[in-house]
Amino acid sequence: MIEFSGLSLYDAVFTAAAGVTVTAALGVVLFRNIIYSALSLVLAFLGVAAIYFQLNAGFLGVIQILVYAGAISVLIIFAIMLVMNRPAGRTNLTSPRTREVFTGGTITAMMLTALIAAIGLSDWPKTVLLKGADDTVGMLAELMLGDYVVAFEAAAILLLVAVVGAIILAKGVENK
Amino acid sequence: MVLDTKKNDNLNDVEELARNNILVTTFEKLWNWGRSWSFWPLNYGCNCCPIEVMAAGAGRFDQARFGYEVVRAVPRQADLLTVAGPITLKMKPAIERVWAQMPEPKWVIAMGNCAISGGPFKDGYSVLPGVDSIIPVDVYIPGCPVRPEALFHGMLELKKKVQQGEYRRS
Amino acid sequence: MNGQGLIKGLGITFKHFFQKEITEQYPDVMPQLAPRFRGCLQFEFEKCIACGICVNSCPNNVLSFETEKDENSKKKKLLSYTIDFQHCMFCNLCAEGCPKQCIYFDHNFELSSFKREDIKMVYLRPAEMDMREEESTNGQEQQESKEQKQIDAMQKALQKNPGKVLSKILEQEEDIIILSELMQSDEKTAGKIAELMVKDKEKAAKVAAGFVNKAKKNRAKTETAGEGGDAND
Amino acid sequence: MEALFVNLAAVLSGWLTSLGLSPIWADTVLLFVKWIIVITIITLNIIILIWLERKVSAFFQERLGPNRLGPFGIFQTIADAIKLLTKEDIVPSAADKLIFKTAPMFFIVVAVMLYTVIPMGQGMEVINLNIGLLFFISIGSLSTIALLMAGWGSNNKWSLMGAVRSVAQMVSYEIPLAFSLLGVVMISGSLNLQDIVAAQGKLWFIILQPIAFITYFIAATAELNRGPFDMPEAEQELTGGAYTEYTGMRWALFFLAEYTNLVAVSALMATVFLGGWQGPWLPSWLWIIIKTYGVILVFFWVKWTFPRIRMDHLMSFSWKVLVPVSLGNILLTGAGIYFCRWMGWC
Repeated sequence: MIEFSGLSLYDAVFTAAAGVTVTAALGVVLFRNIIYSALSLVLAFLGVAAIYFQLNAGFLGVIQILVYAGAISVLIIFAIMLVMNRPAGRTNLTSPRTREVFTGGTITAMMLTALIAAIGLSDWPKTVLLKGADDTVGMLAELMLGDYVVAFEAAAILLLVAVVGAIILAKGVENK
Repeated sequence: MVLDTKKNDNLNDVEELARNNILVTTFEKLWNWGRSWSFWPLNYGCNCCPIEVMAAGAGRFDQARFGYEVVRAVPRQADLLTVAGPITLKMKPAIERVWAQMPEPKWVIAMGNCAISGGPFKDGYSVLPGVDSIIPVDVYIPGCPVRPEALFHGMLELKKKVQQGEYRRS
Repeated sequence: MNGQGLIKGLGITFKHFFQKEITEQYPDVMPQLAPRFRGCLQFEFEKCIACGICVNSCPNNVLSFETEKDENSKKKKLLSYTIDFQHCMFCNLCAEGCPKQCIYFDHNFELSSFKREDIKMVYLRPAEMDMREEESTNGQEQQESKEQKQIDAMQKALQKNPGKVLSKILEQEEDIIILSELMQSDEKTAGKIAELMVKDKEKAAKVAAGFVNKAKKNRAKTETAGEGGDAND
Repeated sequence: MEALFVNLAAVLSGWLTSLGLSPIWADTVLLFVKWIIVITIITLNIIILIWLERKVSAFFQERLGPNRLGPFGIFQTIADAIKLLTKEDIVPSAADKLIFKTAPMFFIVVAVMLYTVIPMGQGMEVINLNIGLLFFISIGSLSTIALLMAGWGSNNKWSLMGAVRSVAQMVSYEIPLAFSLLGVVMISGSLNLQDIVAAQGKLWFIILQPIAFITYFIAATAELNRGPFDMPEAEQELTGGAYTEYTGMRWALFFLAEYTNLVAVSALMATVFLGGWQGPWLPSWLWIIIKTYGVILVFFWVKWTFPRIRMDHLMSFSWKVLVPVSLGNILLTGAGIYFCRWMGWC
């Protein structure tokens, strides 16, 4: 790895990616057109993926693009398009009432506090993990399919159950 | 740049300027060259002329030799509207709309006598006397139906016209 | 088995990929048109007798003409003839009805024009026609010149539309094609047949039949010779 | 010849450092130079490719194809490009202008990004990512969003219908696409494309993984929206699909991006299944070009042979045939690898 000092290229790239992410995230909330919100969600995902790439977590970044930007947001846009029956310009919340602002604000504040506490109280490694950084996929595979295989399979079964449940909800059960 | 001082008309001066402007005319020539070699047609028709249009695209006659084979189903991407059939009052708005949807520069070929004048149906109460009563036509190809070669002849005539830059821009 | 048809289809396109192209190169090579192909409608002003059959037989009112009554000979005089080609549907009724064969279809199909007015064809009375009528004096001469004129006209007609003219003396279409090909290559034969057709039709038919037979024999000979040559190879 | 481009890059890099640039900046500049070269090659390549497709399709139908402009009509595409550049640029008044204008750019950017990881020869790639294959798949999945943007932004029923179709098709075919590549990854034990090429030194993966090759080919055809799976722009039903409202250069960008995708997918196919840049006698970068063009010709062959199939058949084919087959292929490969290890062959 190359040592950086001052405002290096590394910082510049991080600033750009973080800026895009934050701006897009703000766009998700503030756009009045829900399609614009969904598309800026894609942009936010891509920004997060860029940050992952910069942290040498390439696998995570690629999965972020593949699953979130490529599949989930597409499904979100798809669902919006299929069910939207009024002009797109007034689909998002325009003037939330006081109660909603209060509820939302409280939840956000609680989440933010928890997050800051978690970040502050954790014992982070001070240096970037450089050894074996080229084989992040292998390390991840060993962890997921070795130490945490039960949790991994449980998550897979959970997803399967969800899929079956969705099919039953959509298609209904035939009584014989 | 030499301007004809005898002409006092401003419009003429502008035209003269445009004619003497080397850069613009050269680009114009290049553009006309490109345009004339790639008419992407949008075909309209009823029965017999379209069969010949299909034959023109198929193996024996092969429209692709001139590069005109990219038949678009979308007016937005077409350059040439081939009207091959009588225009009835019911189809008139459709033709007008398709013509309006095509991007400039655009051309129209009236193919076959029905499209030119209504042909044998000219006395019909619902048949218009030719396409040129609703949209401007660049090339008329008489025939009933038009041979594929005659269609090519019309397209090549249109090519000459475009290469000389003698076409309208609305 | 599933997928067999797909492979078969791929095989077919693969086969066609290497076959010879069937495309006709139109502007460079003109297409081979059938003898009776109807291209552009042609009119010969000098032969028209202004009988009006063509105008009456046209279903689309394509044709129209103007006449004037001649003071001296009390004959109808054709002043102009108009073919409004944009309504024509190439049915050939006018050419079939014409007793003088002065209206006929030629093989020209490149008719496209930039203006709609250009499609209409107007034939005006040529000035020489009036002058020639005044010149004609002597009966005998007139008779001879008339005959010569007829022969000339027949020759012209034979050149322009051989199939139609020859159908008067020959019955089978095959023979007509053979004879017209023969005449295109040999002007002398064409002249002879035209002369005979004006003077004596029966004789013309016989001579024509003779020519056709001869041509057929020649063809058969060359064919057998060709086959023999192949066998020798 | 072999190391021509690698040496060129080294010379450029050396020159840049001699100018006083720090190595990281020199690398960045070099990266941009590589990008520009890749984009130029792509554009030129596609001009030839479009001409080639017109010519090849003509030969399949016993026609001649373009033959008037230049030798064998080679300048035909240039005339088309000039025309498309000078066409009027229409943005429909009812369209969502921002999305309408962004969609083609997004599409082409995504398509060009695919070339980041493809090894174009020995040591010739823009970035040697250790997860190259996964990167390729994930970036490829982004083009769906561009189509969706085009379809929705046009505010046209055909466009929206085409976009909906393309999304349904691309989302379903991404699964067999990724699964069929997994077999290769299991054998080579790496997601790095250079490693995968190196693993094919003795035997190409098309021989070890024939089922994966076929499923990948079918899924890739569907991903590329090419015939017989060109449902998203089915001209007879949807006039132009998602591109209906696009004119001139915007439409040309879509067209360009589709061909860019085609070349990228073919190059990946050559890399993963056909031994990549390996080959005797010729330099490596020539081998990858030859192999890519071979795959592209097969794509052309398939497109000009088969008629378009129905949308519901397409979807059921993906979910009921391709996904189980590719999953079975993974199982088979795993069993094969275990068997191989048990026998002590590898």
